[in-house]
This record gives sequence, C-alpha cells and structure tokens, in this order.
Amino acid sequence: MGRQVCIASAGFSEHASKRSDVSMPELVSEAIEDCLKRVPSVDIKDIDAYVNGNMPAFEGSNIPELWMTDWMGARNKPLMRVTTGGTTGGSVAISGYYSVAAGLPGVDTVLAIAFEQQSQGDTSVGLASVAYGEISVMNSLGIPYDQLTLLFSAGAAIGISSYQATNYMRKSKITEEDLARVVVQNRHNAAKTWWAHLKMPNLTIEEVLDTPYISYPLRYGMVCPASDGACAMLFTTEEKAKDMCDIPVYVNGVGSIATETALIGFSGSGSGQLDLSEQLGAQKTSELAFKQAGISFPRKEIDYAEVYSPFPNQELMWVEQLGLFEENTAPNMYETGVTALNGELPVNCSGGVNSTNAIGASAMERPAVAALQIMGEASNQVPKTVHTALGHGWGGYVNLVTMMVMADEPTRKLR
Amino acid sequence: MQKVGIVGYNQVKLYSDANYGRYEMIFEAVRGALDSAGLKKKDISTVISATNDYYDGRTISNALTVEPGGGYLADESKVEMDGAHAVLYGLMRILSGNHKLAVVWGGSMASSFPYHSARLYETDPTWERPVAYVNDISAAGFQMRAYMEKFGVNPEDIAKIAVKNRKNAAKNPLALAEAQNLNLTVKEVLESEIYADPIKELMVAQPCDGVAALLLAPEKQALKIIDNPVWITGVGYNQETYYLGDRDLFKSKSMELAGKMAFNAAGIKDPKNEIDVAELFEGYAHEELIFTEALGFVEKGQGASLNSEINGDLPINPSGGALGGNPPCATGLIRIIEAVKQLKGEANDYQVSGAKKAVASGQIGMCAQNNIVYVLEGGN
Amino acid sequence: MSEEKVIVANKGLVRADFAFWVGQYMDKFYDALENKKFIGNKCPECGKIFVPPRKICGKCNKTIPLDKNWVDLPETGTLLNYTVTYYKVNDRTTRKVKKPQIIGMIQIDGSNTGIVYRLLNIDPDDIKVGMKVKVVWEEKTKGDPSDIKGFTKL
Amino acid sequence: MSQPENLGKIWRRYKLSKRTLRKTMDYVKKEYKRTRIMPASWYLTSYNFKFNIAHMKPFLEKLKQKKLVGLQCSSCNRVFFPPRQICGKCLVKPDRWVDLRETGRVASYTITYLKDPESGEVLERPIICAQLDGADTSYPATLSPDVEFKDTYIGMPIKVHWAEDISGGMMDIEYYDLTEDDAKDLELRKE
Repeated sequence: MGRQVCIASAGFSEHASKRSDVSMPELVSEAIEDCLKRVPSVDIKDIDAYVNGNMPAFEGSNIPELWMTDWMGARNKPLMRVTTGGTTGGSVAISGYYSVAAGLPGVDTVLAIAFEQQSQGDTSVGLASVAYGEISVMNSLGIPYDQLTLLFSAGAAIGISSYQATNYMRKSKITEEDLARVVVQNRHNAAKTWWAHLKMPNLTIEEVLDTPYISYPLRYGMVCPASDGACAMLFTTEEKAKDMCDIPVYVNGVGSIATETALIGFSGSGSGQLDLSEQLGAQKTSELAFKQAGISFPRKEIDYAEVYSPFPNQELMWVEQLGLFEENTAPNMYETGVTALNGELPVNCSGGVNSTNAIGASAMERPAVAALQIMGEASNQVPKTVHTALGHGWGGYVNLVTMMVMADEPTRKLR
Repeated sequence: MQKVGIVGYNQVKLYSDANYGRYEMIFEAVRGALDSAGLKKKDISTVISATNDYYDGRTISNALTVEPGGGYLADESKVEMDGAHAVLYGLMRILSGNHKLAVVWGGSMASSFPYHSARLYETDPTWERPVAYVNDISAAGFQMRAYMEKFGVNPEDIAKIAVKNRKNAAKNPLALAEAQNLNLTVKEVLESEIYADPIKELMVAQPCDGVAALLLAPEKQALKIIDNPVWITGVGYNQETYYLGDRDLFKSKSMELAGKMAFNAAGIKDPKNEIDVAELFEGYAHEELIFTEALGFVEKGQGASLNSEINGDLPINPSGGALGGNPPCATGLIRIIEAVKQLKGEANDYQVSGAKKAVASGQIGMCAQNNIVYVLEGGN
Repeated sequence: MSEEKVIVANKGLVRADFAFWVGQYMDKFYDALENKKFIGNKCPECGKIFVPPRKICGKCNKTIPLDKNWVDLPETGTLLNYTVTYYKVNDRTTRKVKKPQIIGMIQIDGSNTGIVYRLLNIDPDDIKVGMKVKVVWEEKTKGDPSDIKGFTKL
Repeated sequence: MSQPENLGKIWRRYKLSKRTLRKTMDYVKKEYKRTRIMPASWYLTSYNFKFNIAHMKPFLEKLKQKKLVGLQCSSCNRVFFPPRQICGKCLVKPDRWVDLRETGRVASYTITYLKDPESGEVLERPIICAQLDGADTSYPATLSPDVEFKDTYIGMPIKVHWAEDISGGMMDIEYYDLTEDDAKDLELRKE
C-alpha cells in the first residue's frame, strides 16, 4: 500500500512585519509563483489537488481558501484544509505528503500552501483565545479574572517557553549568553536568506542581552517577530518528480504525535507535562518518523536540520529531543560551531522561526528549507552536500509536534 | 483505489442546546466508536478531528481536544472543514500504509456560538464582508431562486423535499427533536417564516450540537476487527470558484466533478442504477435536488420527479439528512455513518431494503462551494 | 448516562479586531469608488472583465498586470438574481429586522461578474430577474464597499 | 561549555541591563506600499463556552473543609490535581478520589513583567507550576509575596497557604509558601 512521495519544489513569498501591499490571496500567489518557478515544466494547470492551511483566528477569516480559490489556481480542483495552530505548516506539508502517498486516482501532483498575514490580526487576542474557554471554566472554579490575567500572562506562547527555558537552564546549567548565541546565529543566517524577516548581519550577543525581559529568562531581543508571509511546497510521485527536477527529495518519514496539553490543561485541570523541556511528543514523533525512514543513528545520518524555535531555548531543546544531540550538549554545539553554516550538522540556516515567524507558514518553511538544502537551491546553502534532512514543527498548547524526514533517495518501506 | 474498511462508528444524539460540556461530548463519541468495534485506546494509531476555530471560539481548536478525542500519543491532525473531509484525511493516512487504525471525529456545539456570524467570516473580507450582504442566508436564497428560474421548478417541489426529510428524521432516534415531524405538510413548510425568500424556515437545516466519530482500517486489519465492515471504495472532492456572481448557482460544478472522481475510483459506470441509497449533506432542501442532479441520478432540472422516499426508486436521506439536524463540522460525517448503517442493515425504522452500494456527501462554503463524495459498499 | 451533570456556560470576554490589507488591485478600485466611478480589470487571455478587479483570472490562471488592462465601467447594470430576507447578519449577532431587505446580484454593464448589494426603493413584487438597475451612491464616499448605497430601478 | 552557575547570580548580573529598556533592534528593512484596510471584528462575547464541571464538585466541597483531594484514573493510576474529567492516556473517566498532602514542589517557574494598570509600574511576579506531593500533574499558581522572586528555583519545596475566607473555590489556596528544604539529594539546591 502507498507509494513513494517526492518534494519537487518549494517557494516563499517575501516576509515582513507588514506586507501592506498585498491582500491575503495575493500573498499566497507570490509563494506559488516562486514555487513553480523552480520547476519550469510544471504549469499551475498540472496541479491535481491542493492542501491549505493557516491559523485563522490570527487573521479573522474563516476558511480563507474558499475565498482565495482563484488566486491559487484551485478552481474546480480538489482542496483540503488542514490547520493545527502553530504546527499548521507542518501539518499541511504532511497532509500534502499523504495526499500523494494515498494514491487516490487522479491525484498525483499536490500543492501544499501555508500562509499567515499576521499584521491583519490581533495576535495577542488570537493567542489568548486558545484558552478563553478554559478561562470561563476556571472562573466557575472560583478563580477571579484578575488572577487569571496574571496566570495567563505567562500562559501564552512566550510564557510557556519561558517555563521551558527555566527548566532547560536548570538541567543544562547554561546562562543567558548561550541563549543569545543561538539568536545571533539565527539572525546572521537570516541576513543571507532573501525571504527572511529579521535580517541582522551585525548583531552581537551583548546587544541581545541589552534588551529588557519579556518574561524571565526571555528577553525582547530573543523573541521571534510576527511576520506576514506564505510558503508553498510541491509534492508529487517518484516518476513525475524525476521529470520535474534534477534532485527529487524523497519524503521518507513523517510524524505528528500529540501529547497532553501543558500548564492549565483542558478545563483547567493542570498538566502531566511536569518538565516542559522534556517533550514526550517530540521524542515519540522523531521515533516514528525515523523508524519510517529507516534511520537508526540520527546524529550520524542527518546532515541538516530545521527546527521550529521561536525562542532560543527551544532550538537547544528540540535538537536534543529530536535525537540529534546528547541531552544538555546542544549549547556546546552552538558554541563550537557544529551547528553553524559550515559545521558538521548545520541547524536553521534560513534563520529559523526566531527570525521569521508567519505562524501558519512557519512550520512548513522548515521542511521546505530542508528540501531546498538537499536540492542545493536554498538561499543560504550549506557548503557540504546534504543527503538527509529534517524539518520540524511545534505548536498547539505545547502538545502538537510535526516532523518530516527527507533524503535524496527513497528509504521508506512500502507496506 | 484500494478499499478501506469502516470498522466502527458512533454519534451523539443531536440537541439544539445539549446538556453536555464540549469535551464530554467528544469523549462520548470517540469512546463509543471504539467500544462499537471492541477496540481499546492503545489500538489507535492516528486521530483526525474536524473542528473549526470560529465555531469553537478558540484558536487551535484541536489543541485541547487531544485527550478527550483519543489523540494522546497518537498521530494527530485536524481538518478544518466538514467531518466528511476529515474522513478523507483519515482515508489518505490509511491508504499510505503508515497507519492501521484511524479515528475520525468531528463536531461542534451550535448552541455555543453565533452560527451566522461565524459563516460570515468565510466571505471576502476586503470586499463583501464589511457590508455583509453576502452571507449564508442570502447566498442560499440566490441559489434556490437560480435553480427555480432555470428549470421552472415550483416552491412546492422543494417543500416536498423538506417534508420528506423531516418525516424521515422522525424515524431516526438520533435526529434533532425540533426537526422531527411525522405529520408535516407541504403547506406548513411554505407558510413557515421567510428565511431568505424563496427559502422558508422549514427548508433550512438547523444548526445544532453534536459530535460523531468513525473508525477506519485497511482491508486486512478491518476483517480482523469485525466480520462485516463497510468499505469505502471511492472518494472524490472538489472546490469551485468563490464569487457567487461567477458561478452557475442552479447546478453544482464541484459536486459534479467530485462525483465523477468518486465514481471513477469506485469503478461505477452507471450511478443511477448501481447506487441503492444516498445520504447527501443538504444545507437547504433545494440543495438535495441540485446534488441529486449533479451526481447523475436524474437529468438536470428533473430532481423533483425522482421518488426519493425510503421505499422509492432511489432513497435519498432516509435518515432525514442535514434537515434532521446540522451540527457544524459533523454533518458530513453523520451522512457517512448513516450510509454505513443502511449498508449494515442497522437503520431499523428507516432501513432501505437490500442496500448494497451507497453514496454519502459532505460540503463546506457558501452554496456548497466545496463538496466531497464517498462511495460505500456493504461487506460480503 | 445516569450521573448528574453540572453545566456551566460562560460568555467570552473580549473581541479581536482585524484590519485586512486590500492589496493594490482593490486599492485602485476603492480609489475609483471614492470618486463615484466603477472600474474593472480585464483578463488578457479570455477577455473577461472583473468587478472588483483581481490579480489572477481563475479560469485562465493568468496574472493580470497591475498597471494595464483597466476598464472604466458605467453606473448601470442588470439584475441577475435577488432574495428577500429579514435577517441582517453583521459581526455582532444575527439580527432579525422588522423591514425585509432586498438583496440583489447585479452585473455591471460591460463586466462579466455579479456583485451583491441591496436594492433600494423597489417593491418586492415589481422585481424581475433581468431588469436594468442603476447604482445609488452614498453622499459622502470613503473609499470602501459602503460607498455604494445600493441599486435602484433604472 | 559554559560554567554551571546559580540562576540567582545570573539574574543579578543582568539585572541592570533590564533597566535599559532597549526596545528596538536594527534590521534590514524593506518598505511596502500601504494599501487601504478593511476592519472586522470577532466578538468572542457572543460565544458561550460550555463545560460539565460535575467532576469538580467533590473537589470543591473538600476545599471548603481545607482538604485537598485528587482524582485518580483507575486504569493508569495517575492522580490529577486539579481533577480532570477524562484521562487521555486511557480514554476513560477517572473515578477514584485520593487525599493529598499540603506540600509540593515547584515543577517550573517563570517571572512575568506586568504593568500595574494604576501606577504604570512594571511589576515582577514569579508564577510557578505547582505539583502537590502525590499528584502527577502540575498547575500554574502564585507564590507568597514574601518570597523574593530571585529565590525561586525548580524543585523548591512549597506548602499550601490557605486564604482567610474559604469559599470552596480554587482561590482558597491563596498562594504557596516556601517551606524548609530537607531533601539533601536534590540535584541543584539553592546555595
């Protein structure tokens, strides 16, 4: 059952804090244009099906793909919408993969699109509305609203990561300097990526540490921006991909294991995720994806990694949780340059989510960049040859994870 | 297309204002589906949910439903469309060979949110939404008028569909109590309140609370789980253009193309004679006629002439269809479940005798912009 | 289930505000509306004229350049379809209004699409699909969709 | 690799820089043409969030008597505090009540910076994830105002501080007090 799936191309729109010159569908069409530019033999009419997603409550539009049908060339084509919050992009990419892998008659070439125009929305209300329902039940449990404001001020994405950061800092005994180092590496990389948002070619660790705390230990300078942008990926069958591009990228493993919600939990019942830097979901996801891809020694077999890290501590956490480094050694790897562009295992050479965060698209940009690195067409291409790479996504209420493992040869066993 | 087995299903009874919490309702649907197949939590390998952020009033509506929906340490994802689209994603995951048991659930509580406002958010925010003249109410009115004008159909013919579906719903114990009416007449339908002329209130599927869940498994595993699984042999889905002014509202292009894709996958050449029963997601009574025609069961404009009663030539919506209760994000999924019941002979009072092959559909968008069609076949 | 239930139902507390960028195509269109004029743009391939303008023709999948293919259009149009409803849907709640509003789908003469607006000063019994209508402008235009008050019988 | 350091010390070292309030960081910017905006709103005020809190009732009753109870899943034996309606691991409803002690640990913490709406002053408040001894879950809570925020650390022993007026709500646990740390084997103790 199933069949091999290849990524034939990936494309981006320009990212910025305010893409005030385009409407949402126009932004999406930019990414599609860039994606199809790489595969000259493919016309938009050759696309058999679409998979879409964004984070709707951040933009105020419900199921926007209905509206943007024509802009995507999706008129009279099959279309499915997948959204899972922060991991939306990753989920869309994975569903693009499944659309091809399923082998539905007539569905061979699938365009997966993820986008976000955050400047249109009310991100703070959007983020907080994750928990509005739970706020209401906690009210009934006798917690007054002002108290909740306090508790939840540390409950949105940044709050959760600051818990993660304190847990991680305790375990690995690192300082804020180590966090700032990650930020600096990302922003320098972003400067060399044409579509990235926060391009800071001359940023220093001191400058990062000179900004105020948002939530201890995370500082203003360490936090991801809110961007507008879109990303598109072209999935197709093995045979067709060989005609479309020189180096088809095989998707060998995917996973999106969900785990228990963190902090308040559902209906205010707390969480079993005691150590937030210990991510059971990420561990299980990478286990699943690596198993599908037949990877036994990720540290040796993975040549390039794109992880979803709006905040620097997360980048350190994820590379460990995904099995790339020994626990608590990631900070050292950043210090010694293992993860740098010309290092042994480069991480986030696109600048990562830390530099560009169009939430719905972010988790798709990770596998998209990883695929382009394998093709040798990435904007900030690593000097060494990349054979195997992974793209990871994180979101939900610290409980959703997506991951895609890809290589220049098929290793997935068809069952 | 390889066939995929439906090995379990469950639906919570529909209420206009259910005495349920949201998580509880989801739990009951999923747990019930697992129990119906005699499976346990650990057997689940993937969970696909269908919820909508604007229907649930929260960002990432699937983040907190992971646990009640059985998604804990399972490969979890969400389709933000109709429940029937979630089944599609579950189907893809099974067909890829990566997964052995998929739980698909969908639903929402219409008593908790302003349904029409949430639908308004679907419209073009740079042009139509600020003035709000295009909304699900006016769009449906346009659609019915376009259909009537084009083919010269009487409002009575459309009211008949509403009468039929509401009578059928009366035989379905899980249907919405408000929608059940065994003694409804065409006159009563036509004299009910104006919704969007020519649509009257009783022609509209009333949004309500409900969650449904379905279990999918590959052929080999399905036969190990139960003796008589129902098989999904074909699926087709399609989306047409958005602007109402660009579309021929009297027909459903997307349903035509989706039907073609599904029948092609299932190897069905003559849907009219091969299909025994259809469960269509009709948001409004006239949509049932448009879909019947789009699927090729009757000639264009002749939908009203088809005898679609439970004992008719081609029974359509013997369960009462969406007019028997429309829980957003679950309705399409419930259509599939009802078709499964027919094929397994579990529909009791509204059983179509000798049903072997069935069609079920789901939709989303203004005037059913995106449609999905399943071809289901009974076991053995 | 027999166990007793304690259902709590609480209202949400806030509202989220959004501001949608209209993009440069719609920006030009709204510039024209502000001057009480209709413009559309034309697909270079199939020649269809869109009101409001679009970047891409969905049928041909062709990008329409921003600086070309603009067409001036008249204030008159044809009624394609209509509905009468007591429901006024806005962002807040679904309101039922006392007086029904007539909503029509109008094809501006020379264009190939329909736009949806209110019909003003027409008795519901007089309406016929295919009749000619004319735009009624709001006195003070702001460059947004509400500049068009509605359409009335020509 | 950097030297293992005490978090409190790190905190003090950078405390000064916190006051610089450098809010802008230069980056390579590109300007885009500004087009019109169409406003829209999402009124969450017209939403009703429905919950069944039947499973919370015995817990709230016990709180009135200044007693703490957790709900235990009889399938996996995890204890939930506050009680949880559904055990996601087993997909069953937990139904066994167990008594819990008043002591616990800080499972995680962060320090928030909230502006006082009246004075405009930025307040530093530590928020902790409290795990009661005997429970398998933690939940966000506040620390006693007497505790210096820089003294917070993970694994810190805490004890329930009851409010003066007991009303049978979650706020009966007003905050958590610091207690004597007698665990000698704790990996990273407060120095």
